Amino acid sequence: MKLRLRPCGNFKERYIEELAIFETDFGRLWTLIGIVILFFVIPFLFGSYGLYVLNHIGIYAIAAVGLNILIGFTGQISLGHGAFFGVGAYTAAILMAKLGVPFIPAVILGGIMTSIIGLIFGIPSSRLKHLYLTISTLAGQFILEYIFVHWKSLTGGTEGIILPKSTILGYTLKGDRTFFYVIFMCFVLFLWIAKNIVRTRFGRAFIAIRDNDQAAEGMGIPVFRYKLLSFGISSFYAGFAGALWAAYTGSITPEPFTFTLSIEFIAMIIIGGLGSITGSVFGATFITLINELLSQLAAYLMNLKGLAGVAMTIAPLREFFFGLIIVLFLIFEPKGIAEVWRIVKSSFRLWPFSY
Amino acid sequence: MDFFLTLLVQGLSIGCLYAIAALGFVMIFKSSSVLNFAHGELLAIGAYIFLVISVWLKLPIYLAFIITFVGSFLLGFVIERLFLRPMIGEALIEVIMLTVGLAAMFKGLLLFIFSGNTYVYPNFLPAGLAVKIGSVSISPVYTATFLITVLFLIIFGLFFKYSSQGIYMRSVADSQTAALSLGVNVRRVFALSWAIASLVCAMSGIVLGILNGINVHDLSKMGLKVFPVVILGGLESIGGAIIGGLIIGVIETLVSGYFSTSLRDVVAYVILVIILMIKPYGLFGLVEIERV
Amino acid sequence: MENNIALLINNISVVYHDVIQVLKGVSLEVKKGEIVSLLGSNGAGKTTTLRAVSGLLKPENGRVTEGSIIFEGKPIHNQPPEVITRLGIIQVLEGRVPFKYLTVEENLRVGTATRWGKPYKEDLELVYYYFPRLKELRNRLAGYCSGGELQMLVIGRALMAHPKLLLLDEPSLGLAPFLVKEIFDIVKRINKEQGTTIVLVEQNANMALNIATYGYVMENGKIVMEGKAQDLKENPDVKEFYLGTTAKGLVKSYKDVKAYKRRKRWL
Amino acid sequence: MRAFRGEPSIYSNAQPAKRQAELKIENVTLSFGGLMALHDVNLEVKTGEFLSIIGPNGAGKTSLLNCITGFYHPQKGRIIFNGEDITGLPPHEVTKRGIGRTFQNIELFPGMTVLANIFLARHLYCNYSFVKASLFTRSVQDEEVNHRKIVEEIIDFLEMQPIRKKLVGSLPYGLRKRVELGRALALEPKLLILDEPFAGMTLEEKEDMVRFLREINTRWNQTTILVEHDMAVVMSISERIIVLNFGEKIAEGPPNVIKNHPEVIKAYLGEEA
Repeated sequence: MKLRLRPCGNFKERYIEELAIFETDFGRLWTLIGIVILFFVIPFLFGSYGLYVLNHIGIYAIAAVGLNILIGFTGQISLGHGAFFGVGAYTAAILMAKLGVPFIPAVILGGIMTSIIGLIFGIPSSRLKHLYLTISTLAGQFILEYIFVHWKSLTGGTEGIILPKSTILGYTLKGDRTFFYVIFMCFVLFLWIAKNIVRTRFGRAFIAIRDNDQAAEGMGIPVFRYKLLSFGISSFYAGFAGALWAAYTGSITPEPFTFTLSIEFIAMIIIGGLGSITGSVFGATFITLINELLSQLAAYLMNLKGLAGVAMTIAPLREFFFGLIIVLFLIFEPKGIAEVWRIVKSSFRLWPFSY
Repeated sequence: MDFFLTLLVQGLSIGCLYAIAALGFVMIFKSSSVLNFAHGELLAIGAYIFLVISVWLKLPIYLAFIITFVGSFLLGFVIERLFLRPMIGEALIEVIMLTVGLAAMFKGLLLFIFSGNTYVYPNFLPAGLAVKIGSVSISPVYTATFLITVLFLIIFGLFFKYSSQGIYMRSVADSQTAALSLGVNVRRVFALSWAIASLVCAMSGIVLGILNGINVHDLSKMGLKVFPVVILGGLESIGGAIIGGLIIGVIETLVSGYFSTSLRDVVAYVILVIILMIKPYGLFGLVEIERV
Repeated sequence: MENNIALLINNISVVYHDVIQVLKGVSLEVKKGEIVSLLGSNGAGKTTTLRAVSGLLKPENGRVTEGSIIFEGKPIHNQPPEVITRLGIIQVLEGRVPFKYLTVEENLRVGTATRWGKPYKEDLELVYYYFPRLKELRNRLAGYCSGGELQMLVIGRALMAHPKLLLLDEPSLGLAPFLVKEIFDIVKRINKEQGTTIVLVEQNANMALNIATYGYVMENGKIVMEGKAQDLKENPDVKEFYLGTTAKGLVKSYKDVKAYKRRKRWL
Repeated sequence: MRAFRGEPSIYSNAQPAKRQAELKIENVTLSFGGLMALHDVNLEVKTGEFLSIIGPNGAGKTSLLNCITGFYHPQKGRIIFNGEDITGLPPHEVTKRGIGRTFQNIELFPGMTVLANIFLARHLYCNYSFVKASLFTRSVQDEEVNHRKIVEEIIDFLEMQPIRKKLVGSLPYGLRKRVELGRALALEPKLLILDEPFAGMTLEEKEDMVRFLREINTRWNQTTILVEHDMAVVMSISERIIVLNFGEKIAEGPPNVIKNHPEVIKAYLGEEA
């Protein structure tokens, strides 16, 4: 077999070669190496806290990838993804705690349930455009939040639900490392599916709708149906991630699924890069790490004897820095980490000859 | 019947508050099509400046007003210059996201300085503003709110319809390149609209503060409350913001009066979705002109 | 003699996004009170030249990297549009960009931006004098006007700014033949009666050379030919490639278009 | 025999039966808020015909095209395509039935390359399911490759090879019009509708365009409706011309009749044409 390297021009002889995700065998190789490292090295490098953070990154990345399909590819801004994440979490929790449904079907049903809810909230997109649609998804967020808190018989209100231990075929999932494998297997699968969706006719139709919906309609694309599909896919991703999260944390309350979480998801994909699947992963990593870092810092200061008094007042600065980082990022690298990554990659490829 | 009337008056008064809170928001949207997520924080900043000057520094009220207005006008200018100007030419969603970042920054700072406590202003409104219609009495705060709302409605209506600067602002929102080609100073338009918006926010923040006390969390929540109000009326319409405010104010009060208070916060959004499905550009918004 | 020159473009190069070079040493000269037309195929750099003069390169991430643009003795290259428009240079954009949500009259009022605070009523009357149709439409939203009306509107809007130099980009685009004629007549009248210097970029070379006094032909970011409008009209190459008249002077028909592409000699 | 230049297989291999395009417009009336855009317009197009529609700006030409393609829905009248009433259908359904179009103000997807723009039009012919697509199975790959080949043929045919990978947003006006034509061709339309495809082009580019249009019309019997202002082009390539003014049809006939029609000269061409 001939090893494919990056050519200095376009020498592809068959169109199939252009369809490949990776242009060179090196790309494929690196991905393979990456996956090996991900599953065989990383779980043993980190302690329980490190894995806890990684697991969160994996879960958020799944949700962010889904959201990027909706916002970055289809151009429909949703401010309700925090609540969608919650719908998945609640569905899984209710199924597992009240009906004794096993882990796998519960998580999948969590995704499906959310995607139904997502479709319902996507219906206004038939008539609403741009910011009007955005605000109607904001309405969705608040309506769902209200339901989480007030439908006590189902959701347990503010007290929430405690989930039983998750089991797969009789094997009980416990500990961060086991969950790491479950989460990251889903992560790899969902990433691959997302890549496939965006490089086939569905992805092309999404981009067409984003760029010019009138022309898309004229090219025979049923715009509304595709918008709904996009809502469905992205809310499935969010719900699935939410369900994983619920199973992982073991108990849920309405508290995390607020508007702030929606905003954090959007921050992830914008910082990662709109319309970039890999970017969403970077974004999820970045935001999760920042969040952890800032709260660790606050906790650390809180524990220092002399500073305990001051620490309480320093806590709000966490929010300040979070905002500041987003602002700085947008001002200095509005195309997101994906763009930085692209530049790094291409300069590495051409090194030592820039240009 | 009396109960209903009381609720109605109360609802209308709250509606006026929403309306006045929405004005600054519409101002920014009309000139740059940006949804400002930091709106609630701008309200809060205005309210706190006034608090510091009138209560902590104990300066006379009229001076406090003047300083607050000048200060927030400048603040709007600075915000535009520091944060929004570098974003000219970027996609709208990124600019909107930037205001989200700003919101977090301001909220963090305000909490850091003032913490989450609630403060109150001294009562300085003249008692003569109290009005009694039949069995329903209206407190001075509401009368003042109503008067200010009407005043702003007239000023802004005239400004956007007839003044050159107002027309330039609308032209920039419509097409930046065309506006540039005719020599409209786009940067100045943006700066001015943020400055004016910030001033209006300070006004609204003070009014809200008089009524409910000043609390960072409450005021920043108010920033989100503004969304259904302006969308209901139609994003570009000042009159729409006021009517949207009144509708939502009345319905909220009626719902919490007759059903339950917990429904209060969510009912605005339910109404919003229903109305948008019937009128996709709000009650008074510009219908998008699309030609193929 | 020097004072007679309104605009002097001196060997300019323009680069977009720091990499794509569009103009490679373009020089041209426009005398006060004349109409100069700029011909050439799509992508030759005509619009870019206009943008370089009006300062609208910046928002498109373009820059004049070499050479200079002198307007009435002052260098103006790489100045922001707010500054350039205040000197009296107004560009009418290609493809007619109206403010869709403003009425016709409000659109015209935006034209007064360079003279903010000065009375504008008389200017409105002047525009209505040239374009009586606009007066009938004054309260209609521009988004609902037809192509011809919009073209009148955008030229009228530029007139409101009292331009000394008017840059017109493809005024005839997508207009019916009689409207094209009407628009060009008005442009000619504006030039005569107001003494406005005009640079005209146009695909309809016939019309453009009819009203112009001098013409330039651009290809691939360079000026490849220039001369008096009359002379250009007689030039066989211009005739063949831009005017579409055959040697006999008849309007060309596309009946005998060959199955292969002809090439210009100077490419 | 292969031509010296790209010959799209969607044309050269197409069955004549598949190219049938009979359009009948009966008494179509359209008004916007009191403004009459079209008034009682009748027209007929036969398979293989090249019909042009001319008229002053605002005469209703584009409105008529929009009625045919489903962007507007006329208040009165019927539009019948190949025996089927398509009057109330949404645009994507009309496209599915074999009517492809270009737009007056160029409605491309600026964020995509030329290739991707044209590829998008193949959407109608991508038959794989969502599940298969998300797993990117072998059959999906084969189909994609197939479409890619067709797209490349169209690019070859329209002589756009050098700009295949360029973003459409960065192209000059005349080339964008050509990309739009390519995109419409990729739809394999039975009826091709072109809205001012010659606007903003130089003579040379117009010649190219005429060449393409004539080739698909004469060699492959492509039924075409053209709206255009350039009289020289219209007169030399159309078989039949329809003149609209103020939403009404004022004349119809072959080019030489239209050229000398007094009403047409008065309303459209100006005194001296």
